[in-house]
Amino acid sequence: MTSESLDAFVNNLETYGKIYGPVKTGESCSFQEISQSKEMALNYSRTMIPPKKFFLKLKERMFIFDERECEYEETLEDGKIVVFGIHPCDIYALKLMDKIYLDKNPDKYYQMRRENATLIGYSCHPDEYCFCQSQGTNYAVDGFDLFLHELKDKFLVRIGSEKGNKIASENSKFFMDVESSDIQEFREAEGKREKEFTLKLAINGLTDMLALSYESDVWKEYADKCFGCGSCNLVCPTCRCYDVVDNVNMDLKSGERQRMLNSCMLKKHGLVYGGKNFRPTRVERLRNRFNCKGSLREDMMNCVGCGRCTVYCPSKIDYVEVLRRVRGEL
Amino acid sequence: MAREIVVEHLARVEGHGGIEVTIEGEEVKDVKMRISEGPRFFEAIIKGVKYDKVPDVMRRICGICTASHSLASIRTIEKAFKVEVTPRTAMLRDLLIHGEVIESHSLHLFLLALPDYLGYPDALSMMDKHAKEVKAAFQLKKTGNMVHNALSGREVHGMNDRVGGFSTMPKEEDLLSIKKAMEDSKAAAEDAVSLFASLDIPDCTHSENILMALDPGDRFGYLGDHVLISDGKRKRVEEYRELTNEEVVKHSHAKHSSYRGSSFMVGALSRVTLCKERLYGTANELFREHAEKLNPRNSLNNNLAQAIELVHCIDRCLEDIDALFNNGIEKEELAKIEPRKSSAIGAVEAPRGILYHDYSFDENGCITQANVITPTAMNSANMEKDFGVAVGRLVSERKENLESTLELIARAYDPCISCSAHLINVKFV
Amino acid sequence: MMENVFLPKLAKIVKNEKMTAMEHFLRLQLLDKKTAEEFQYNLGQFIEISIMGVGEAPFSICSMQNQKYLLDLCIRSGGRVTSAILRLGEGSLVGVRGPYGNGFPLKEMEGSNLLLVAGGLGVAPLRSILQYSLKNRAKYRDITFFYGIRTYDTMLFRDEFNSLLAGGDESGCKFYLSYEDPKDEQCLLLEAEYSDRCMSGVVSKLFERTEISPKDTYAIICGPSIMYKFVGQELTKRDVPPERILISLERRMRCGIGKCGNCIIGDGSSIRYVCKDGPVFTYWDALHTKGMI
Amino acid sequence: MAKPKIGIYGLTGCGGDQLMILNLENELLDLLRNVEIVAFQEASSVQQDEEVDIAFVEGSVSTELDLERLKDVRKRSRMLIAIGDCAIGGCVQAMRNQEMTMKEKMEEVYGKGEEYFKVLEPYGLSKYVNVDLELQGCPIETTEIRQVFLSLLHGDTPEIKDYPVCVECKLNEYQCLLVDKGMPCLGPIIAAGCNARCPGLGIDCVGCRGPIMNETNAAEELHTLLEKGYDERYIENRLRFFGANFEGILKLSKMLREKTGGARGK
Ligand SMILES: Cc1cc2nc3c(=O)[nH]c(=O)nc-3n(C[C@H](O)[C@H](O)[C@H](O)COP(=O)(O)OP(=O)(O)OC[C@H]3O[C@@H](n4cnc5c(N)ncnc54)[C@H](O)[C@@H]3O)c2cc1C
Ligand code: SF4
Ligand code: SF4
Ligand code: SF4
Repeated sequence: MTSESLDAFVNNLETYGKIYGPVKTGESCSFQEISQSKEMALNYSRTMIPPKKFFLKLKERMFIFDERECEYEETLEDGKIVVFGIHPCDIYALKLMDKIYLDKNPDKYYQMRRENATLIGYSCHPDEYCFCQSQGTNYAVDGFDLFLHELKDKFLVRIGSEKGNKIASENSKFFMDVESSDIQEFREAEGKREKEFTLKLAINGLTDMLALSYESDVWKEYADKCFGCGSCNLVCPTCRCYDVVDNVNMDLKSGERQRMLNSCMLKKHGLVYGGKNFRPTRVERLRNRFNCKGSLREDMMNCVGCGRCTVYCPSKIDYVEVLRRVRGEL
Repeated sequence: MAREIVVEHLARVEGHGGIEVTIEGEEVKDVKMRISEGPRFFEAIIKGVKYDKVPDVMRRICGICTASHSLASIRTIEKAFKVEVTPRTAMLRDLLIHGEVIESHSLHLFLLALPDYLGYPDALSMMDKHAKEVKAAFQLKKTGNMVHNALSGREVHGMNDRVGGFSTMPKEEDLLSIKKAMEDSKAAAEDAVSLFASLDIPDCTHSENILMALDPGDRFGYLGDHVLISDGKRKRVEEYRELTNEEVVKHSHAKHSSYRGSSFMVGALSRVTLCKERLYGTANELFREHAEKLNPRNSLNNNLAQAIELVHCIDRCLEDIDALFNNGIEKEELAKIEPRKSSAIGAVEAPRGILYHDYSFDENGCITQANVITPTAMNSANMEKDFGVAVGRLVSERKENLESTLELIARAYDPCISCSAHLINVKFV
Repeated sequence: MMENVFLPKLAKIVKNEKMTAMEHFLRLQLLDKKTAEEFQYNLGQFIEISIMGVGEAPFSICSMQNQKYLLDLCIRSGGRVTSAILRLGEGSLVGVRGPYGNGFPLKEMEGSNLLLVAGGLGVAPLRSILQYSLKNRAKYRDITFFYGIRTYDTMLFRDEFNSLLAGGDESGCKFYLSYEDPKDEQCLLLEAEYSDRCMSGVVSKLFERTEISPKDTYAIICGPSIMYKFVGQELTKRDVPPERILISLERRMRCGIGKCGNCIIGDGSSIRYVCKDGPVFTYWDALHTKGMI
Repeated sequence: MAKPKIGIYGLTGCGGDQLMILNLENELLDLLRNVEIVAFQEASSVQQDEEVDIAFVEGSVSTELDLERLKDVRKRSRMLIAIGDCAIGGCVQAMRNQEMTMKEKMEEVYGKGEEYFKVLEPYGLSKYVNVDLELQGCPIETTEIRQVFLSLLHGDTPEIKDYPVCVECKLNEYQCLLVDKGMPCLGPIIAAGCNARCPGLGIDCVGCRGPIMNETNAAEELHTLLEKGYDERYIENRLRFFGANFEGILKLSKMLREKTGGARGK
């Protein structure tokens, strides 16, 4: 596909739903609804809030209830959406979320939205906070419908699903066959990109290293710096803890159940009956966060190396630095 | 034999106050507006605070006229650092203060003053018989609050109005819904005028009242840099010390305001009287219709004046919103500020009357000295005068009646005690 | 239409009885017959109870599955949901989701001795096992029950346990009781009567009263979190293998099905969800999962 | 069931919290159908000194009279709820606590050489009486007071937010002013509940809801803002606006004062 056809192609995606793309909002970026491709800042490095927000909403109503009628009624909205310009790390993160939210007790809200969404990946270049290469998530093999690799004046497009194939054939006028020169160009671009990564984290054996460092002083040291503000979790593409509240209406009989993203850095996260807290101080909470992120779930690490938690930590706690301290590298 | 009348607790005013009258025989010996509200010493605590956050502290002087304190504070700071704001900012400020007057006046007129006239302890218990009035009150109040919300970011202590402009422009849809709400509640405001004009207002306080109000320029309004006085003089706000003459009175541990030796009055009645020819539109018509009921010698007429202002404010908000739409509401950067060692005095017409803020800054823009004079503080001496007059006339009446009349007078002034606690007669009995 | 796992099913409170100052016995019946019939649970599993406008909380089912599809629970009040449950009269409706969690491996335990150790409210899930094992007495060898209470007033299922105490070995189970307040009069009376089965002290002291055969014994512990450590130590001292010691954990839970993440425990190499990987774990898990006990 | 009796009282403050209750407007009328108002200082002349089920108290204890009234209200109420920062940590009027004596403040405002009335250093209610629930905010939020009313009427203990503004800021996807723009935002240490109003408007949080109880990492806020180039006094003032009586900030202030030696704020 040529660069010029991008605009027309994006317009055509409308049949697959509302189009969301990375848009510059002040100094940062955010996935927002767009009407034209030029509204997007496709050379963005990362959005503050990852695309998980489309599937596990930051805040959402789960259902309404009415005591008089004795009923619970689900409130689902299903609109089709296209997420355009998603990076490999975020694609991996969604794969991870899928493992949790689409397991044997699938989350209907998440599942419906996932089914209603079209994901169009977009190639990226690392900045000083990206360490997806170390996490092995810098190149998305699957988990998308289409993936656009930006070359000099064209895109190399990979098809990742049946839906992607359908989109491509419907838009075949924009697509040309891949020639060997394209492959050469792609190969060079990828090779160059691989070399652009400056931030590295050795992850082999990290899970055990974390286990061995459970009592390490590193936690206390960073906990002193930490605000316990939860920003790290909320911007993390793989963090998915949520909290639930019931709100009653004026009539005291009806209301809604709402859930919103939660954070394990907050004191309520470990609180149970009788005021007992399983993670009473920031030391336990910070340690828990790093252990959770650094653990494996079905062979996938819970961290995709997007760098968001480091960038958005008001106290500048550097994720990679902490783990290197844990490993004893620093 | 000396007799004492004490209205122990003045309810339905914002803050704590009481009235204390000592009568000897038929003669009024002493009248005191007793304020038990604790002082908060804003002028002292604000020292050393950098200008950018001064309004954030100072607007907390009062929960009701919070935007007035904000704007007085902001305008004073801008004067000190010679900051010019854009016409759009000026327009938004005009809208904000008119919104505040709507909120404050509707609260005061319907929820605080009206129950006195209709013989109820509060507006909520009027619900059964006077649902219309109570609903109108909440409708108007809400309309005013919508302005607060959209422009300053919150009903009380909004933060969006900053030194140098507004941090974020109000949303178009918010302005549209305010416009709709204003149009819908105009009738309620006009009804308020008829309602207060129809009330039987006692004239027990009838006496000389010196009036003061800010000169709003060509058209009736609440922002200005000069003070109009009923003796025909016009002064710069910088001369406020001569206009208020705050002094410490030995016997009362408190400051009293006076102008040329007498008490004076600020607020709605002063404004509409001194600027009557600048009223326009429906408010002007209503003023002329009820002109004879607005005798400034009877302070109780303040309520009717407030009702007329309600109508004015609604019209003005509508005008301002239209003008904003015509001129566009694109985002603007805050004006650049270069702090310097300087002093300035700024004033606005708060719903209850003139409000002065006076600051001095050091070269870093931190406060070295501050003085705030609130309308309730200025009015307190006049209130005491009115109490004296009324008690003198009604002294033969039964005590309860007298008490309720005193409360009626106090509330007609719409005293906001928490903001002025440090200035009025404080005496612990 | 796909099922929404978060949407509670309605159940009627058929019994809501005060047991102690803080605990209530609650019996629920699912309104929908089909749902009720399909509602098959393992002992040790829990359900999420919703009260409209208040919230949702997990509770262990405290009796074995029965033909009438009734769900028995024992609820300690104090929080939002638990206090609201207490207010509800018989006939009121609540929401139920579940059953969730893994439950106890009853099949695996067949042919072994059972040692059940309960502290306070921890008796709730263990009572269901006791019921089951007594009903299927032949499948198990010795059944021993240790119950630790603070005072007589806080003892749950008092009649049932009193009769076990009175019944001695005849009841099919060796029941031992410990109480923490040495001045509690009713407990002292009990001790006077059953001196070999009742004593003052914490529940782990009961180990002094009876022999535990390390071989062929499954121990199941449920109680306040510090109890696990002490009882676990006593058992390992007696050579009971850690993988045959089972514990049932409590954590903050918002979903019960491994989504909300509140109950996650462990370190990099052993992250677990208490709700879906548990709440029943082995003592071996506990020794190898940081922060579990 | 009899309607619960409610009393709304004010001590020293700006009246804004009572006003926020009035700002529930039409909803207030609905709510009040379910309760009996025994006292509502800002809105009613009815002031019965009877027992109440729930007392809402606004304002700080700044005079002996405040204290007397507070003790009286406590005696008469089953549940006492402190509404607004004034009633919790003293709010802005407490910002110079321990920095200036009351005499100094008084002289500043009234001039020297007089004999002045007796005032107390401003504190929240819990310094003097047992408080059942604290609703932070300057002012409290209508959504919150509504929720509290509804929870109580529904028979439940209200849930109070005990996490920082940053959480709400992120949930709204507001740009982070501290990280992206280097603005001196107090969001990380301030209790949420305002739905991150200020960051939503592009304004750095001044902390009007007060610090999070027992969780305030004030030292790190100082450190973070120092790194961003703000001066120590500026940051300290900011922390003190609404937090001077909170433990973490108190400790920090004391430490700073010891470091520089002597009184400050002059
Ligand atoms: C698998 C499992 C099985 C369980 N089985 C049972 C059972 O059989 N019976 C039973 O009674 N319980 C059982 N529980 C415990 C039960 O789930 C809790 O008691 C229940 O969740 C409490 O919910 P609540 O809404 O009543 O309390 P909440 O209102 O949610 O509060 C819980 C507790 O947290 C504390 N808390 C909350 N907020 C704060 C705060 N801001 N500051 C300080 N402390 C605070 C309080 O102490 C409060 O009591 C079980 C739990 C699990 C995980
Ligand atoms: S973002 Fe930083 S300061 Fe905030 S909780 Fe995470 S690690 Fe702590
Ligand atoms: S803007 Fe302030 S409140 Fe929002 S995330 Fe940043 S530091 Fe926190
Ligand atoms: S100052 Fe902070 S706490 Fe207060 S409204 Fe603004 S963001 Fe919220």
